[in-house]
Amino acid sequence: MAEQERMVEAILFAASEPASIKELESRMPHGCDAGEALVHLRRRYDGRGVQVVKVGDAYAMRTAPDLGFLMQKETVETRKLSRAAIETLAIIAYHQPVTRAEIEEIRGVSVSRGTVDQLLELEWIRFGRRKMTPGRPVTFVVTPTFLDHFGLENARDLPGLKELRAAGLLENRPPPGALPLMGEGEEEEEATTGQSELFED
Amino acid sequence: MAEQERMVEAILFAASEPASIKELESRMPHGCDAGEALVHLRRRYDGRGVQVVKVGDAYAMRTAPDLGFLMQKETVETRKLSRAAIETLAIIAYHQPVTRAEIEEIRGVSVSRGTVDQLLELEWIRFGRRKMTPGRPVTFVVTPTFLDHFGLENARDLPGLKELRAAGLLENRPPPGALPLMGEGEEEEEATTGQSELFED
Amino acid sequence: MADTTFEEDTLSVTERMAAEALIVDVDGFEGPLDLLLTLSRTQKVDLRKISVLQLAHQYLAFVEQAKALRLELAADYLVMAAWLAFLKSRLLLPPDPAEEGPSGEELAAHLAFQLERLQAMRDAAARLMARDQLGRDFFARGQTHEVKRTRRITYTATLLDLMQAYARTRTRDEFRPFTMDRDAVFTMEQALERMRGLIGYAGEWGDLMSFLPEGWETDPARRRSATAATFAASLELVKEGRLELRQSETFAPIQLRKKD
Repeated sequence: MAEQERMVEAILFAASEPASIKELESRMPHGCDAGEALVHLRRRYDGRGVQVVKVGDAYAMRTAPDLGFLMQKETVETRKLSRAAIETLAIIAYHQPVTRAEIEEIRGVSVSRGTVDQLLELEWIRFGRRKMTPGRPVTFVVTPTFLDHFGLENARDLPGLKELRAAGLLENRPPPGALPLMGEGEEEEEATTGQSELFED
Repeated sequence: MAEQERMVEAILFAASEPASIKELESRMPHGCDAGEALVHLRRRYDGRGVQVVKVGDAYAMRTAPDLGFLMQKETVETRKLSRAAIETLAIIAYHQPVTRAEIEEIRGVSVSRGTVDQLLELEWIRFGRRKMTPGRPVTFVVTPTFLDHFGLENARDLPGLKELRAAGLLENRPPPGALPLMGEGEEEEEATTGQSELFED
Repeated sequence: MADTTFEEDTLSVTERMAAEALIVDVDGFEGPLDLLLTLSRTQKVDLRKISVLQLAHQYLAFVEQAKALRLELAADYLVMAAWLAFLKSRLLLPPDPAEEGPSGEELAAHLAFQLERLQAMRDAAARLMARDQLGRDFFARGQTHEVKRTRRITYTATLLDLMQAYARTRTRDEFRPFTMDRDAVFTMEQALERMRGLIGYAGEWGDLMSFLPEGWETDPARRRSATAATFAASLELVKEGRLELRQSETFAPIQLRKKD
């Protein structure tokens, strides 16, 4: 009987469909008693990670229902933020609170909804209070989650353009006699005023 | 541990592909020791109609080979491999990593594209790293799918491997002087390493 | 690959039968090494004790027979025959101390090694295929449980990314992309457009130089560019069958006129 139990076990394991006792016996050597072998087999798998279950008048092996949670695989993919997203984020961080129109003006291209949505979803930005300008546009500010992710205590800790250049992060030197350097004139002035409002609301 | 054994049992049972310990643990709750659970599980299935087998560094459940006669229904007709393909496969398995030129030198005839393609398609061989010889020729090695198919735990278990090595038949002896046979010169210099590098990377 | 091809033209019946026997045999061989291995079996000894000299004889006799039957043997069989004839002479003649290169014995030993290795690989292949195989002797789970895959995507960026991005946006308009200053270049497209408009009036032979655009005739750089472009455009129009070109001699003015 031990041998017959092994046979039933192998057949049920490899079968793609539940098998009836008749089918089992038709595949086993003549004179086997699949019914009895099944009784033994079911007892053997009692409480195991795999069960012998009856489906209609056929039998099949299935994973134990309480282990169903193992049958999923979670993969975590890490991706780099897109260039548009990181630039938008940078502008928000440096200029907050900042409106969409202002971001677009600085980037020179329109900001897609998807980009803002992505940053909102990451909880790196949130809506700030509305600007007291015509149309009362909504503003964006960075969140504590953002500071946490980038290891900043405060958005004011972000280095200014001058420091970025000193650190070699600006590969390009502007041609002599070109536009006055950005971020050094009123630009930055304004940026600092912006920053002071940080997290006030 | 009994619970972890159940989990490993369920995961391996449900899958047709071998799963590594890392994969098992990634699906089990945090802190589980799939390696230890496997030791218990393998013991439990010892002598049963279904076995826990090791394939490379992964594990799978397979029916016991002595019960193959019950499985006519499940038998998949595999394409008949040509003699050239079988010999090429054996040479790759026993000499890996091996270049095409080395295979040709051993067989004394050129290897047709179709032969290599067929073995690649079966996923029995794959490209290994390049040889550090002039031309940096690509090498072939066998895959875990190959091991799984032939019920090998790893390529060192190939039948007769030790004897062949002891007899010096896995060496790539450079021909004295110039031979009209294939694969000349530099190619062979370092080829003697052969199977010794097996699965080191 | 046994690329051996055989011709059968006007052979007698016995010859034809002999040839057929040979064809059957040769077709089964995968190259000279395979043939040698088969021939060596007739010696009925361990491959390690094989007589390479005798093997060379057998092989050469085989090739002779093929030649007698006017069968065309693939080149590699003939190369091997030549090499074995050389090996035979080395094995038979007393070694010449003045001669360079490996001795006959060394060469013979290597050939024996190759044959032994090929045989060993064939045996290994047979043993491999005789193993229990997945899907034939042992089986995987027939009804696999589908593993649900959930993919979670996290996005990351570093402070450096952030700062570089900011630097990029704030310095973007300080620069204009590098472009060649091309004010002295008259393109072929421009010339073609201009010529298409002008050829309607070129009923008579006229000098190519008279078709240069205004303001491009004096400055040498501009004239050169305009001349080249206009000439290229003219060739294009000739190709289209709308213009004829002529030049009386080398360096003579090039003339053109409309073709009807």
